[in-house]
Amino acid sequence: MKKNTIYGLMAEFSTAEQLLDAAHRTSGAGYRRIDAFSPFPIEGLAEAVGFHGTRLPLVVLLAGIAGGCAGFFLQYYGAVTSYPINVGGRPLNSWPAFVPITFELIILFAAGGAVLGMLAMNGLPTPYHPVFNVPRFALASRDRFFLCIKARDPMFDLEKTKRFLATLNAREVSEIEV
Amino acid sequence: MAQIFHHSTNTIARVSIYGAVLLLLLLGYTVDVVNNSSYVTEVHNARPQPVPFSHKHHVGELGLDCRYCHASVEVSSSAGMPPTQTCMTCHSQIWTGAAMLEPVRASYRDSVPISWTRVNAVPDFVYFNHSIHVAKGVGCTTCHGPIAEMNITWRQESLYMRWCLECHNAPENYLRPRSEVFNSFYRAPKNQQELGLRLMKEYKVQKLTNCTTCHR
Amino acid sequence: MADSPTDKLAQHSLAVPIIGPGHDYASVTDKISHIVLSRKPPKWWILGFAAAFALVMLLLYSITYLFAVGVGIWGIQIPVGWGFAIINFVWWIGIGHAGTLISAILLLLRQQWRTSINRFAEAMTLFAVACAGIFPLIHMGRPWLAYWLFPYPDTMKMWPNFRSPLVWDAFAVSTYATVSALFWFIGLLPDLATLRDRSKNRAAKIIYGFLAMGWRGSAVHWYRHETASLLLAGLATPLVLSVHTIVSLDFAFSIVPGWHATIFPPYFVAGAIYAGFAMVLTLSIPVRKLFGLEDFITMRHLDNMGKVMLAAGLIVGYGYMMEAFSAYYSGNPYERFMIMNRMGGPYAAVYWFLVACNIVTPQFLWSRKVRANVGALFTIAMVVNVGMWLERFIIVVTSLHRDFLPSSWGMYYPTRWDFATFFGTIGLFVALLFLFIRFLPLISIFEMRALVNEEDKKAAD
Amino acid sequence: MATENKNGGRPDVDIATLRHSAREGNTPRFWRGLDELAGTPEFRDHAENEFPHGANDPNATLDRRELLKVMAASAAFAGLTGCTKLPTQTIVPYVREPEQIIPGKPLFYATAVTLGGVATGVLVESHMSRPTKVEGNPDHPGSLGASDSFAQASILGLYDPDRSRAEVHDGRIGSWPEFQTELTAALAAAKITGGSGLRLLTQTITSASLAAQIRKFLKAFPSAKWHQYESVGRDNVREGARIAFGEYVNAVYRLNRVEVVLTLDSDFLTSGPGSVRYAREFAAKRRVDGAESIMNRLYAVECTPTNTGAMADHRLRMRASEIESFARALAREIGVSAAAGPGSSSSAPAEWIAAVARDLKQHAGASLIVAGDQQPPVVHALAHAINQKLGNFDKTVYFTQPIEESPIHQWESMGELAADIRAGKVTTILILGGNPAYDAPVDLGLRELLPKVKFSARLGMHEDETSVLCHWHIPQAHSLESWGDARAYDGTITVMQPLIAPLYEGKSEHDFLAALNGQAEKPSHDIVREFWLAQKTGIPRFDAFWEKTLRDGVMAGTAFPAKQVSLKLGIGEQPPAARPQGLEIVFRPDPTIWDGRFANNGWLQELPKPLTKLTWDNVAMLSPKMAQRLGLKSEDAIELKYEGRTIVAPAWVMPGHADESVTVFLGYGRTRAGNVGSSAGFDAGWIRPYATPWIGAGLEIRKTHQKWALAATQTHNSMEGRDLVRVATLDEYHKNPKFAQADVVKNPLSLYPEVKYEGYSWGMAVDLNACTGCGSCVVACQAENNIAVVGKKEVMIGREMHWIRIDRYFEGDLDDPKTYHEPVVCMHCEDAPCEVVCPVMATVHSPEGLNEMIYNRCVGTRYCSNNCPYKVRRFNFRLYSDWDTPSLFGMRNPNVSVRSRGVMEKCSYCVQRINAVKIEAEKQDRSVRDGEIVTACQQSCPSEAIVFGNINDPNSRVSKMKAKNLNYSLLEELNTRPRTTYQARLRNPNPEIEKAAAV
Repeated sequence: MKKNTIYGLMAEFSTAEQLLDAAHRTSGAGYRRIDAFSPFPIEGLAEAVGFHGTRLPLVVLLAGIAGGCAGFFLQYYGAVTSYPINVGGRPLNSWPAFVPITFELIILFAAGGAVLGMLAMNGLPTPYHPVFNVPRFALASRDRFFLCIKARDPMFDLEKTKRFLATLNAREVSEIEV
Repeated sequence: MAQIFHHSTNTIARVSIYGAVLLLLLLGYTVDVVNNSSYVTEVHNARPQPVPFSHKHHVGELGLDCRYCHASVEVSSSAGMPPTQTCMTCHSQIWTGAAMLEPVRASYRDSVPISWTRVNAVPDFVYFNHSIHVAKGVGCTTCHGPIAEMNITWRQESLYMRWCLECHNAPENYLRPRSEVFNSFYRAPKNQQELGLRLMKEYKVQKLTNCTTCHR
Repeated sequence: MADSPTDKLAQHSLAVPIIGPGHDYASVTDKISHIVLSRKPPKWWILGFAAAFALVMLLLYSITYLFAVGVGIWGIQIPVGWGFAIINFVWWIGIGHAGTLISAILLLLRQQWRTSINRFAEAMTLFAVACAGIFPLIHMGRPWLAYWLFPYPDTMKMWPNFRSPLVWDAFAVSTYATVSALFWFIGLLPDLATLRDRSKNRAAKIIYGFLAMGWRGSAVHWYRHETASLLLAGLATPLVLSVHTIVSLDFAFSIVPGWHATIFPPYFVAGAIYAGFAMVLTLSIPVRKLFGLEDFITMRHLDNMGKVMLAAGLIVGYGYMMEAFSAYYSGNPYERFMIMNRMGGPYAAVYWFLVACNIVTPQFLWSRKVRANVGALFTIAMVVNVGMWLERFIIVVTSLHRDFLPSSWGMYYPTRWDFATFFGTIGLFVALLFLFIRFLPLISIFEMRALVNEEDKKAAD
Repeated sequence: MATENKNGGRPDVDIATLRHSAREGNTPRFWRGLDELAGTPEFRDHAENEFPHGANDPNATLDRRELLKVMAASAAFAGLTGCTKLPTQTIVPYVREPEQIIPGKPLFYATAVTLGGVATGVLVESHMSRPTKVEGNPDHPGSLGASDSFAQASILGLYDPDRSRAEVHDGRIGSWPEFQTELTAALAAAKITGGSGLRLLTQTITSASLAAQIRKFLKAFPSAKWHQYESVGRDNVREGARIAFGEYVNAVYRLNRVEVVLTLDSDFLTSGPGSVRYAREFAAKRRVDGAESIMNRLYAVECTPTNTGAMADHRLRMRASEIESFARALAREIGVSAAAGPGSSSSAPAEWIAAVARDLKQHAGASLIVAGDQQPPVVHALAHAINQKLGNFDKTVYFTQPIEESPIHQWESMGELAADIRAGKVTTILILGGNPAYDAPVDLGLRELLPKVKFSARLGMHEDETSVLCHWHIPQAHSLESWGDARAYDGTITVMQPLIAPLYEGKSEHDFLAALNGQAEKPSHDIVREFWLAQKTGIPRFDAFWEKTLRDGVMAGTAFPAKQVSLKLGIGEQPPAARPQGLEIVFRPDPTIWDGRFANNGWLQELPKPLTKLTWDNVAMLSPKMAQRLGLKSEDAIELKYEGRTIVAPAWVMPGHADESVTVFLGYGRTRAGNVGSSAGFDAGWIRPYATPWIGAGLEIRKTHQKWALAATQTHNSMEGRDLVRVATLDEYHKNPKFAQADVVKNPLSLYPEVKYEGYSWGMAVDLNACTGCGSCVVACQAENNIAVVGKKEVMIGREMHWIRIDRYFEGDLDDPKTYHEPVVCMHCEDAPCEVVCPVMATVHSPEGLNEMIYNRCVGTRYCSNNCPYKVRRFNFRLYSDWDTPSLFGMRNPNVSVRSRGVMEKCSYCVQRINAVKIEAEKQDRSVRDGEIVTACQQSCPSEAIVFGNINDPNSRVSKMKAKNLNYSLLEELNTRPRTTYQARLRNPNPEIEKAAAV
């Protein structure tokens, strides 16, 4: 019954190397629901906590294609279908002139896709999050590195996990309330 | 570190994002609705007039021809508004006492013109010519609506450029035989399409969509 | 052998690191965030901002009067239908390119020295674009109808003319503004989190917390964040090139001698980089001094920027030469007259002054000593800023004022209102920058941490 | 009537309210911005006025309307609906509909406009009984359907808001009845003495009916005197005739029979009686087509460059005072006995004279000598003698009785009047029209004398310099407001009918004289009609005759018959007076303002002077050599001292002007012209003494160190070696008929498929060989298309709005260049550079090949103008159109939008006329006939230089013109494929002289 009041356990480290190493050992120990927090991106850390690849590039590609089509057909419709007018003796479908706007819209849509996609996949915005309950977590945006094993993890057992984390020579291990 | 935000803010945050998007779409939609509302277009707004002249009575019931009052419609850009004189041709004999008609008599007596409220108006930079439309088989009611049923005249169409172009792009959908132009009870036949196309050939109707047709 | 020139060079570049010694995660974090979180702004900040703000008021005043009376208050006429408004537009847009270039292209090129300058370079970009964006709008005879340049279902069934470079402009500039804003914000996200966690007072916590969207530095988030930044960089690079290409097409697309030239796109882009880096230098030099950031924006940065400027300057110089050459080589009498008129006509002085600013001055950058001398660098950057404005003046005015029919030739004299509007936008630009350095970290903190990490690694092995 | 007033958002007008508000005097300034001229017009300084606290800049302060505009703008920003909702309007129909008037259809009435009494027949377009446009009357001998710029601008004179609106009595508002009582009193007093103290001062009068009234008056007052005066009169012409023939006669030329013309300081092509017709006949003789075609030849000997000189095949510049000597020398060459003039050979090379004489003799009977109005009488006499010797009488020139009702020496007449007043002989003076206080010879001191007269009344359109010196000022009716009649250059009579009731209840000269004759109540219509009824007793059905006369605009068979004249012997045998020494000064009427009567006419003020391209100013013109000698540049303010009087004037260096001679132009420096004309230019009349009305010597020039900024619409005069105007001599043309098409691109390359134009496709051809550069087309266009006047300051910046401009280029020797005129309208390029760059499709192409400009779509980026190689586009940088002055609303063409601030505009080929004609044709189920559509510029052109029509129809005039091998398009190499093309200019030089010049 304690479980559902606890989000997980948080171990604090002082260097990136320690955290990375700890993360490897944790997943090595069979923990699956783990997460690591660092003040800057650390190579390999994501993989270490069991994350494999993102679909973001695909989203961007699709968005870009969508933008391109929208861009060109908007112009085609306006200039050829909706209200055809002779402008300076140029053909109605002067497609070379339509290129720039098409291109701009590709970029616009793709960029939008990248940003919104990233936020959405990261589940942001989440102003409230249990990890913020850990008093020292504020340092995660400064110079401290944290490893978190969530209570949802099948292997999670408050005492055992605490002990396990202690073996990772964390500076400190604390509980995260929900 | 203590939480800055309450648990609920997560939901609020997400909702507000979708909300913003929705709001934008809604705004655009509203603008469109307002633009086409009778508030802006005056469509179907019966305008109060100094004399409650009823086209229903004069055209619908008495069967006056449009040209009796709008005399210059076939020769001039303007259809022409009847001088008080025209009203008095009849109303010096009938309804001579009608209170309703006092402004007309007054106008005739003191030769002070009646100022009617304009019902169908286009902006000043639009140069519309009645005579050519009439000559090419565009009926009065095509633009002015069921005039024979209007007690107080209202505007039937928005008179937006978009609306003008509907006909200028596809006259065949609207043309009628010249003989029917002033027929206020005309109903388009089943075969309007082919009739229209035939009339276009016959009357040499062009699809004039270039700007100086109306703007100079 | 330690004295082989390559080694010397290596030593040199090592001697001047991209981050001062003795810094760790905490120190960089605190030093940078302190600028923002300190209670009172320094005196020079208040004075500077006040001055800038006064100019912003001047801008508002001139724009109000402009809308009331019409563009007739400017010096423009027939044949010179475009004046300061367009000159300023192109100038600002040019400046607005450095930021994205630095953060995007240098990111793709894995140039670490970009780290400490990319943040405010990007900010500068945004503000420059904001200033630029004002001009196409207000230079219209009927600015309140500007929205007609964008396609939307209207009651007239009319569409913009998608063949017109001005419409391309509208799309390009607005896209550019949007994308660089997004790029900037993404980069800010982790630092906002830092500020959220560092700030003492509740209001600041809430505001920064709100902006940080609850960033918590999770490894997975970092992973996607990096992917997104990389993708954006990949998108921004062609974008930034396309934008100034399109701006140049505003001219190249026409038939005006002096505008109608195929060299314009590359030559404008080079000009943009040139102007952009000049402006970054003009800003970073005082900033690092005032905030004592010499450790983060080191001589190495200034040196590199000097080199980039020199390179860009040479390309621009080449552009000028090709303009003259192709005018002569084309054998087209109008083109030939145009170039002769530039060099010897009523505006010749401006032209030669521009050559002095943009081609002669940067040559000093060949010398390492000059690049190592902050004062010299600053001066050169300033001169180039002026020069780039003059370049646009020459392109716009001298091409128009004497084109095909001598009967219609005329002279263009700017009025006070032209200047008021121009300086007004400079005020706006500076004001926005001041607000930025006061309320947002002007150096990307998390990237600095990463840098510290790198340096440590280097030190380790 | 208001239903039809659909023009550019201006409120509906009805004349009543218009007149009312006018009388209230609450009509604001004429055109916004004009009074910016106040203070120093130094160009850079205009920046000063760009600041709101520049009190002299009306655009500077935020007035109510501008504030509203800002609000409107922000509203438009806020909600897109802001601009779509139309305000509620009202329709005001007639009570009783006048016959003829069909709402929306213009009517045309024939009448005439006069200058110096000489009538040019016109047809006036009237919309809902508002005259809006003046056209030439094809049936009128002096017009043949064309008109000059003065006639075109007269419509603005009618609606001029500065016209006087009330009787003024010693500075207080009076009334017509009040005046009549005083008048009758004054006349009663005069009656006793038979009117010995009574003086009537009029301008030149050719109106028989008016003259009859005057004579009636003079009969009643036998010892009263009638004076006539015009400061730009034709005394020398008349006196010349008297010397030659012993009587006043009127010379009429037949240019259509002339092969060789020699002008002696005369601008017969663009000024003076009959010039409109002469220009046409002259041009007709220059049209060449094919190999063996021939041309007439024009020699011009002149001091001040004129349009005629610009057209000349040989132009000899010579001080005005030496032209007499030239005439004498030539006379002797021809065989007329004449004493040698002093120093005749000095500036007239003998071989030149010989060659000309030979040429003239070869074309005896087909040649013509024309002397200029400003030349002394003897020169005219000599010209007559030479013409007679050459047997030109009754062939190329014939004589009639004078068209003036009472030809006199007006200059002397004014002299007597002044003398009489000074001698206190004058108790009552009645001044009809004119403006003697401004333009009488300065040393007569009329300004001091007039107030001395006990009772003085003045009938005038404006309350001007003269009015303020008279006890009474009576507002005069405009000629388009009143009944009358006048004679054309050949005597033909036009009965003038009013187009509109007098806006300000003005009185016509007829009304005024009727009052003098005690029939004040008699309508002028009756006066005129009864007069002619009495004249035409022979005519059976007078009503029909009268009807016809009014409809046609000419009274049939009233042209004077040729009159036998006998030349006196020994003309010019008495040796000429010794030529006065010293610097020469020449007085000339201003090309657009004339003697100052048009000073308040914005159109004419802004109409560029044909050769200087100056607007809003007159200048002191001198030759480059002389300027160099005195170290003067154009726009230097210089002090002119002549006969003890000095005046400051802007110098203007004029290529082609005679050396050691200065020309000053009259008509400027008005002090009470109105908001437009006052304080523009300098008053050359101030140094114009009684003794030397035209040509004097002994001028002194002092350079001041001020500048006098001038507004020229063209500042660069060389073609820079670009073949913009293509010229060849007739021989060269015969050798190489296709010279004009040397560099025609056969199949121009294009990435895009060519657009096919079926049906109509409109085009224009401009004949540079015919264009005299008179500028009538410019004003016509301005009137037809509601083009705004912008004022001197804006012109100086380069913002004039004319849709058609006449480029003027100099070629060759700076001192004596060749001059070419080239009218430039929109080229309506098939591949228009302007269209592609417009972001909002505000300028696009019609299926008939028109380059359309849609004001209401324009957002004003000005990109189109930048990209127009012909620079024919005009931009409303400020609110130039006057949306405030009610009296101007009535003048506007209801079929053309009045442009507002911030939009581009340009020549539309008069699309409103095209549409009108097409609609009529469609209704009659036929296609448009050639010549049915006439553009405003084409219609007004005296020399038929402009032809418009359907280029898809091979038989149309325009197609035939374009088929000629003289045809070329401007800037062809740009491949814009213009619809407007040009016919190359041809010169027909005398081989002898050409050879001599070559050596």
